[in-house]
Amino acid sequence: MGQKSKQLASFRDAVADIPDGSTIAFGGFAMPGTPFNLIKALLDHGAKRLTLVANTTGGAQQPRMPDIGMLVENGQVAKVIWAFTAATRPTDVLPFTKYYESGEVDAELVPQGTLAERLRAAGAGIPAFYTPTAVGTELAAGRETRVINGREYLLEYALPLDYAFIRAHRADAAGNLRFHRSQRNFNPVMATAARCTIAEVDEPILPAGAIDADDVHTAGIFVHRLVQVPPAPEGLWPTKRQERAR
Amino acid sequence: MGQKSKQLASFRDAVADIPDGSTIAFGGFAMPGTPFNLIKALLDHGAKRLTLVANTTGGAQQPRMPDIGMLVENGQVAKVIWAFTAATRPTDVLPFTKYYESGEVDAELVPQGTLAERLRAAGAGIPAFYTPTAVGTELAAGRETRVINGREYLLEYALPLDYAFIRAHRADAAGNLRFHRSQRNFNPVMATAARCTIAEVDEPILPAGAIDADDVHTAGIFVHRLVQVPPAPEGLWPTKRQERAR
Amino acid sequence: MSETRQKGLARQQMADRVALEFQDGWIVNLGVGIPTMCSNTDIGDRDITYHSENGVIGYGGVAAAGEEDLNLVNAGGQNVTLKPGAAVVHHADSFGIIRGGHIDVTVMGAYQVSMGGDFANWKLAGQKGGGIGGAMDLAACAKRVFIILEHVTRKGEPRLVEACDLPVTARGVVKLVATNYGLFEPTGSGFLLREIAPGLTVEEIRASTAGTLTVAPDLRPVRLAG
Amino acid sequence: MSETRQKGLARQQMADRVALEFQDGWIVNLGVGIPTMCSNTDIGDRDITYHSENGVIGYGGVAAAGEEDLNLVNAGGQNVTLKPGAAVVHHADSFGIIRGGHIDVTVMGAYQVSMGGDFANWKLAGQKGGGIGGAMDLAACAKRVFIILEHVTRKGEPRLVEACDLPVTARGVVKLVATNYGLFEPTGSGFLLREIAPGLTVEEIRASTAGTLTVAPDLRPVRLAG
Repeated sequence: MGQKSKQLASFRDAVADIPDGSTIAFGGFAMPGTPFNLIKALLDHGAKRLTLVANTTGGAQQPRMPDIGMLVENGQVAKVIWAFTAATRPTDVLPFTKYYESGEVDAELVPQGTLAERLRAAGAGIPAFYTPTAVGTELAAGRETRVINGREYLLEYALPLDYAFIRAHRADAAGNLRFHRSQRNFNPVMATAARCTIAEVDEPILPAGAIDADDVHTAGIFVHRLVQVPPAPEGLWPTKRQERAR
Repeated sequence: MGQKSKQLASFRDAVADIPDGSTIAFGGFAMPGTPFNLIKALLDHGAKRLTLVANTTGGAQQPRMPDIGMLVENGQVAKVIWAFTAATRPTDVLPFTKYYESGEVDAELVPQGTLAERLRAAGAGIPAFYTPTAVGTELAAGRETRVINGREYLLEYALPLDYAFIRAHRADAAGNLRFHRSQRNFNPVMATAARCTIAEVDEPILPAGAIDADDVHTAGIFVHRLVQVPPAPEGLWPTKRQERAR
Repeated sequence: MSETRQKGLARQQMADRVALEFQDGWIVNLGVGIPTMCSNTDIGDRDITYHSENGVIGYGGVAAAGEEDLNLVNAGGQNVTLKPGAAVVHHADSFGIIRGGHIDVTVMGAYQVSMGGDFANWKLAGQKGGGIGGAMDLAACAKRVFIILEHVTRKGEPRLVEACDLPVTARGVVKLVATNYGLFEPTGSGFLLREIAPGLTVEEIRASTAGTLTVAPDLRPVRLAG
Repeated sequence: MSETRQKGLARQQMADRVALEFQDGWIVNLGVGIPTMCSNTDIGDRDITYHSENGVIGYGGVAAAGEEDLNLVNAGGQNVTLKPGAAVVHHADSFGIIRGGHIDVTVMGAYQVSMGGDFANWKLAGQKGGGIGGAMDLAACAKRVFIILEHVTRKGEPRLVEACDLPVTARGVVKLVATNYGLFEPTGSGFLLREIAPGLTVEEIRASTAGTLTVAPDLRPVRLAG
């Protein structure tokens, strides 16, 4: 293993073959772990009728990094599967909202833990599972539930992906990844659920074996393409949290 | 967090309060990660009517390390939940077999991946899930199945534990653990499923924070008691694989 | 949440009161907004582990300016620090911790809390979509749910209600409610007022509460220090 | 497995033949016994990742005497080495890899294989209990299942059968079977003999096979080198 490097030369190359209609997940929770550079490349690439799986859209804050809300605004998106389809602060209006309200884009709202577990299930060959989350709420209306040991649970299905776009801190040529701090978030989970995982990486790609087997966060078998993020301004990097423009 | 060390002075102290009738899981896959010292302490402690959850019993090989088959032979066990209730080599007869055949001990045979997933489910609050494993076999006879996207799956339930006995390589006082190589196996999974996880540790217990947050394999919130394994012969350590006594 | 000057407790005081409930050894998840302020409260040498949805177990205070790690945030997106003994896990494992019942308490904001312990915090009336985030998982699965909210809306309408008219986040889970008016327990048939904020009267509170209000026999002023 | 001298291929040769099927980039899981020997075969510069149930991804050969890491074993309990790029995961993640369909092929031993691609390898007739281990997960979930077994039992009874009379491990999954007599494919209605071992005749094989035997139009000797 690891005889051939998974490193590609550019973000453009990494997304070049993505067809219209793909289901693509994007890692990241706030700034850390968000694949800004791959999002930018996908904006340039122009694939259409996409389904976007992520925690949230971003976009209420200014100035804006390339975020998946821009894919919506760019007319590339048919549907989103997110834990937030509105901002946490009801006074913030997301750029996404008008596309959703007009019916141009469809949305499935999924509790964050259920989203993570549905992705994990897809990667781990579990087609469906029961969870206590959302029982008794509007999200459970008309859906199948089951009482187990006296408690009511909701049936949830795996969420398989065509592509996962993720960001890591360090990688070796075999695709083994490490994340720094809360950069980890959804990234390792999405990597297992995708037919093709593309990682943008903070540091230069190391030779296979340079990350000790005990120190790997995501095994290389889940990672298909690697691109190193160039220094700013060419490459996009997390910045300090911006004050909200009110 | 981590102001109070979870370290105890002895294996005897670590198992002293275990009541009769407990469900206890034991990490380990072959030698690596097997909590030999905790098994020995439990043999001395004498708790009865136990349910033992593990990959297998061990015991066909000579000379023998303390293994959970000895708990059976010591009359401490009511039931086992294992992926092997017979040896892989049909000519090997396990010490366990005669207790099982006589009806003195009950057994539930569970495929290894289903066992791992049932433990993971217990730790992660998933009461039940579907799996393709064992569909169409004797193990699925009379049990609930469900067709999802055209494939048949078997319903499996979470397997919660009272105690997990595990072995780790390194620990800090807050209970964060690292495992060395295939010592990891079932240990992190069992730790999440137990009300009380007790870890025997190869190296001296480090101060809280000595293991970087990105390098932790099992978070300290899952680990309740730590005991350092003393040097041999007082402490029990993996030995080279013994040739089978044929 | 409104910055308008409200009667009774200030925002940090509501957080302080709730933080006093945290017991030694607890694993605590703090929601965005006022709940985050619970970690500012001095509760002596009690050993509390703060967990964040993104997989950070054992975070500490907000990082000093210039010392931020831009890859380390809490659930509110603030650049925080780590305490000794911290660990990081991925999102599925982080919600495994939540769903598995390993969180001793979650403290959240809400729009409404009902007498039966339902609460609503993810969707406003008439809104398309909503912001659930990790709230439904935490609400359904944490051992305890504590809510902090302003006692009335900006328009003066009660937030403690007989039954939520907004879409609920979870049903029958709220154990304790701190508002700027006092400390309450949903009892199923009403709200039990246990502690009252300075400057408020029981009658004022009753008038601003939509459900049945009962008063604890040992009603006392809101406790603000351990 | 028997050490008795059998007709046709030796144990390592059966493993060699199966190993030739491995394609560049595959993730391969090898069962205990003869299947383990597949990793000894020289298949050129094809990049194969060996996965073991206990969570080792990318293990290499057996460690030299005196250089064993006693905490590093493969599924058979042998002290192995790691190749560059190896990674270790825990058991739930390891079987997530298996169940999730990330294993390109699993190679296992068996007592019986049927014409429909069922196989049996965990329980003997009349036995109480059995040794399933990871076999049912691998059998149900790997992209391909290859089986290596002696063509007949020690008593001379066929192991390629119309239908398994032993309890099956999985149904309809076996794609390829290597025995000491040759290379076979279960077709549903029979076994297709694709390659024949030196010293064997089709008639001898037919006599030792309980199901229907068909012969590939391009039948050739068992290939043993890439």
